[in-house]
Amino acid sequence: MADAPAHVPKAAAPTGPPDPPPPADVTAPAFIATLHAAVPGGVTHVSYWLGDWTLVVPAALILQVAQHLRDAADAAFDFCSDVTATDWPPRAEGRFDVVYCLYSTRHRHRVRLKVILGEQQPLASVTGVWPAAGWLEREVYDMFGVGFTGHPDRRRILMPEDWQGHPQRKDYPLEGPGELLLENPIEWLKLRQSREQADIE
Amino acid sequence: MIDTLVIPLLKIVIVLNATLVSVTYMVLLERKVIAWAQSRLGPMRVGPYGILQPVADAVKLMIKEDITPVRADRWVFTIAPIISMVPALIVYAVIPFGPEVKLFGRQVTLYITDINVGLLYIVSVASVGVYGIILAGYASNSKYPLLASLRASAQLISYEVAVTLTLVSVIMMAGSLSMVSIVRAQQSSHMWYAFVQPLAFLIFFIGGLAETNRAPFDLPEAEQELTGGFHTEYSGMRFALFFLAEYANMIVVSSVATTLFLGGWLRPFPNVAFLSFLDFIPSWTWFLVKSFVFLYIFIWVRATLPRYRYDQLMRLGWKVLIPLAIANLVVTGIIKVMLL
Amino acid sequence: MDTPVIHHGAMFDTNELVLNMGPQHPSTHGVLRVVLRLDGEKVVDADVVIGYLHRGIEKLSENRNWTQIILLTDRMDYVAAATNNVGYCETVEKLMSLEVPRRARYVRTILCELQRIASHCLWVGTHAMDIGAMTVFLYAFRERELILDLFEEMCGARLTYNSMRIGGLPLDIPPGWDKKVLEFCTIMATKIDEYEELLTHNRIWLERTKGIGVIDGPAAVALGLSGPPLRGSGVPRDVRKDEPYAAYDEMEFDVPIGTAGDTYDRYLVRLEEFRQSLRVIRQATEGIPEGPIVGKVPRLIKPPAGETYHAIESPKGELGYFIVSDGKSTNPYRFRVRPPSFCNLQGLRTLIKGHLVADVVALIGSLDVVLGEVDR
Amino acid sequence: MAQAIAFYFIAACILGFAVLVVSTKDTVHSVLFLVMDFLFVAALYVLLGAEFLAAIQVLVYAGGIVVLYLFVVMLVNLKRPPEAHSDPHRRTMLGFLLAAAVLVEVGAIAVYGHSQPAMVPVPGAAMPVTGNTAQIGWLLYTSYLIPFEIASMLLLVAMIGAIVLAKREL
Repeated sequence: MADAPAHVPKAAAPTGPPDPPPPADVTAPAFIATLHAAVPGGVTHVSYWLGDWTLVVPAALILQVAQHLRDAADAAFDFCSDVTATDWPPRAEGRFDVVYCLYSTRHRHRVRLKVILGEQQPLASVTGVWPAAGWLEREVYDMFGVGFTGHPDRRRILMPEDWQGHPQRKDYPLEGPGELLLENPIEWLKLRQSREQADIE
Repeated sequence: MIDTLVIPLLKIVIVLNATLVSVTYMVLLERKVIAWAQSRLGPMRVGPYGILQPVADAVKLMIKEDITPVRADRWVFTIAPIISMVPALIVYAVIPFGPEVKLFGRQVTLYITDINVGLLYIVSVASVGVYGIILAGYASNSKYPLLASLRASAQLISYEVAVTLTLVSVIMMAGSLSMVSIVRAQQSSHMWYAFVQPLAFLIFFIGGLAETNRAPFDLPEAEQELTGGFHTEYSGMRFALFFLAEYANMIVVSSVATTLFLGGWLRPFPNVAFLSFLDFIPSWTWFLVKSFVFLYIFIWVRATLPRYRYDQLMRLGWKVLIPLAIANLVVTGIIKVMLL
Repeated sequence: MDTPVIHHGAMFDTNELVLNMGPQHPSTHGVLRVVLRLDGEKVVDADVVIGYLHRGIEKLSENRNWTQIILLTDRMDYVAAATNNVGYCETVEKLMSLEVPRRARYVRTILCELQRIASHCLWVGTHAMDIGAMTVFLYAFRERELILDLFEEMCGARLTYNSMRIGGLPLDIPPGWDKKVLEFCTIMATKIDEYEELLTHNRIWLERTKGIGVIDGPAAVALGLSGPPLRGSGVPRDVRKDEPYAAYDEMEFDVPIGTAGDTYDRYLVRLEEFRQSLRVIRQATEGIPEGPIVGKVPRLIKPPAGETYHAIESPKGELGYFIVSDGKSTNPYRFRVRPPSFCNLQGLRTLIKGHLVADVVALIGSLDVVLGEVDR
Repeated sequence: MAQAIAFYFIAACILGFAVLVVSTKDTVHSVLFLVMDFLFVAALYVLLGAEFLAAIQVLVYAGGIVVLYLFVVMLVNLKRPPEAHSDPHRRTMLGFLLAAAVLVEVGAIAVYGHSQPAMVPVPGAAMPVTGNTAQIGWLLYTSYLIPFEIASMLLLVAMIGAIVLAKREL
């Protein structure tokens, strides 16, 4: 978006949520321990805040962790409520937080998985584990440009097919691709064509 | 000269005009009745209680732009509404509104003509009407109308079989194909055929609903699925012709049902002398009242029932109505042979 | 126009027809587009295309302050705006660990349930209309009008209410309003029977809805269906019961579930929800406690840094908000909605395969999607 | 006189539409001309005083069979002109051959009919019924019972055959 007004970052851009570890008087649910045992290294950080448990999972192990959490008897997270992402542009360990909100219809408990991901880093799709993730991952791809591998239908979902850029990123301007499109569509078209030309070259 | 030319011509003019006017008012009646069923008022703005609404509609439709889609088959697109409308109107030639009456010192029959294959004439003319629908769908060169017209024609052809079979049972009872003779036969047998042939009557009514594309069989124009059906691409007066044809067909079905099953112009209990004081009411009034009852039921059904799915409709036609109609025909034949 | 796909090996070659349904189509409930691949009238495959109503509410919310967002949430599920308000406010309250007074929680419960009835009214009307029963539509809208009147009296608007504030309510209920709500409950109870008379035992209705779009419980859970479509498949999942919010923990109500998981069961579940909602409204209105309507809310709303997910049961299903605060600015760092319609609509493709074109509209209706919420 | 005019007019229309049926490029138009043709044939029947036959002609041919033609034409989508045969001359030859055969046949019938004395019509006195429709019925079920039944059987066989062909899995 060279022509778009550049987004001015605030003085000190936030670099991620605090994700506080659980206080001493809260005991972690059993499935976290089982998960530790079943997938070694599957959880790098456990956080508890406002009654929600969050597990930070390395990107490489997300499929195994997801599989385990769905199938293990004490976890049984069969319902994938939500898949979404948060963009933390200046963060060193990776730009995106991909967040999975899971729910178990059997045990009626929730957990959030979080994967920290670099900008160009692909992430395995969990559609094989929860078909519900299909559209949700498409939206994450559409809005943040996170590349999911193994997704059966990786297209944009809300934005038009030929849209440039990923709107929910923090460096994407709120005004969209600029006023040029509305004021002078022909000029805009020329610009787009020249850009496409540049892409091809 | 007067008997052979003037009177028939006059009758044709009167019947055509009456039909067209009643068709337009049929639309208003439908809107009103459905509105009442749905606790609304219906059209109220044009004239007192909206009675001038048909006039306003007609003016609107006539001055509306007449659009022919660019990729349409121009000729077929133009004649399709005409093909649809004409059969619906010429059927009235054989419908008896009343017997012979004395008018200005002259014997005048209250029907345009009475041909000896009257019923067959109605059936065959009605079967031509389906072309209007098929061709409209084809000529529009658009997918939704095409699908709708295929549905419509399949539906019409299937239900025509059942309806025609029930007609045969009535013909067997009356021993004639002439509409006037059928009414007279009901008079002489002291019984409306609706009571002798209740099954045929029911099948005829259901088939009539289907043949006029009315709810619950209004799939060809299912707005919710096919965005209006075969006349999606039509506008203005050409659309109005389809619309009028549908309502004219409703009136035809009602009239035929009245003639065949409800004793046509006969008053209730035509042979009970004790009720002869009813004779002061003109015979055609009875005909109109009976037809009106049918039309009212048509509207009532539309306000009440959901719509069948296409395959269910075909199943109902082929697996229920046609076997029943055939069975009815066979039983009628056996009884007729055994008793006479 | 067509992309003919020819099946070889059959005695007659048949072409598949590609039918584009929507985004301008009377029964796609807005601007949904479904591209159907048909074999005759049978749906071989379907591609559900959305995004025609995408207004970027999530992005927009990240640039508005915490209070301004409430009115943006109105525009998502616009037939149940108050439910969206409640969901958002509760999420922020959870982030700020705010205590909401009991009276406010009761009023929230009443509003949520009134919205559920209004939304279900709209659903039963349009769903029946899609299947061709036009009278139910007008009956249902007649009753929805009563609810809109109640809302107008409560918050001055008829569609987009902006009826919540973080920490409580903007206004107390007007005098006599609770009487009117009870009166409405009495009227509504008889009207539900009226809808049932027209539909529930109607042969044509049964034929059109029974066995259409069958999905079993585990499959529905895996597909992420929630709300009545999930309960219609026999999964007793209701956020109001499982993770109570507002004053639902003090209410007594049942969660109706279906058995067959078809369109008819989803219909029955929603009709029973009408009755359960009335039950909740009666309890809440009669037991409404005295007290303040707003908790101790700081003048400047600025939740501490952190993230949370909070779900409520909207009329369509699980409506979740995932909100991240950076603790510094007066707007959320990330605002994400888990729209129930979006996730339910995802199941459409699975449901309509093998059914006929006429069933497509029945199934879109039975999922009860609002495109404003799907696209946001 | 009037009847002769009517006859020649109707006959001309029948022939004209018949030519249009085979000469029109657009298949749907061709089928439409066929319908017109059938309607005029029905008119010819009316002229001959056979109303029953006329009504049946319209009902069965115009209202039933041609609708099915239209169905087929619309479904198989023959809107593009049919591709020219690889060997156009062969088709022309075939056409001429068939035309010649028809000509010979018509000629033979004409000569035969002329040489034979006029056929004695079926004695009307033997028929206990009067009226066009009743007479047809009477003849069908007395003199022509066997041909009638054979025709019915043929139709039944054809119908079953069509169902078997069209229905892929029974």
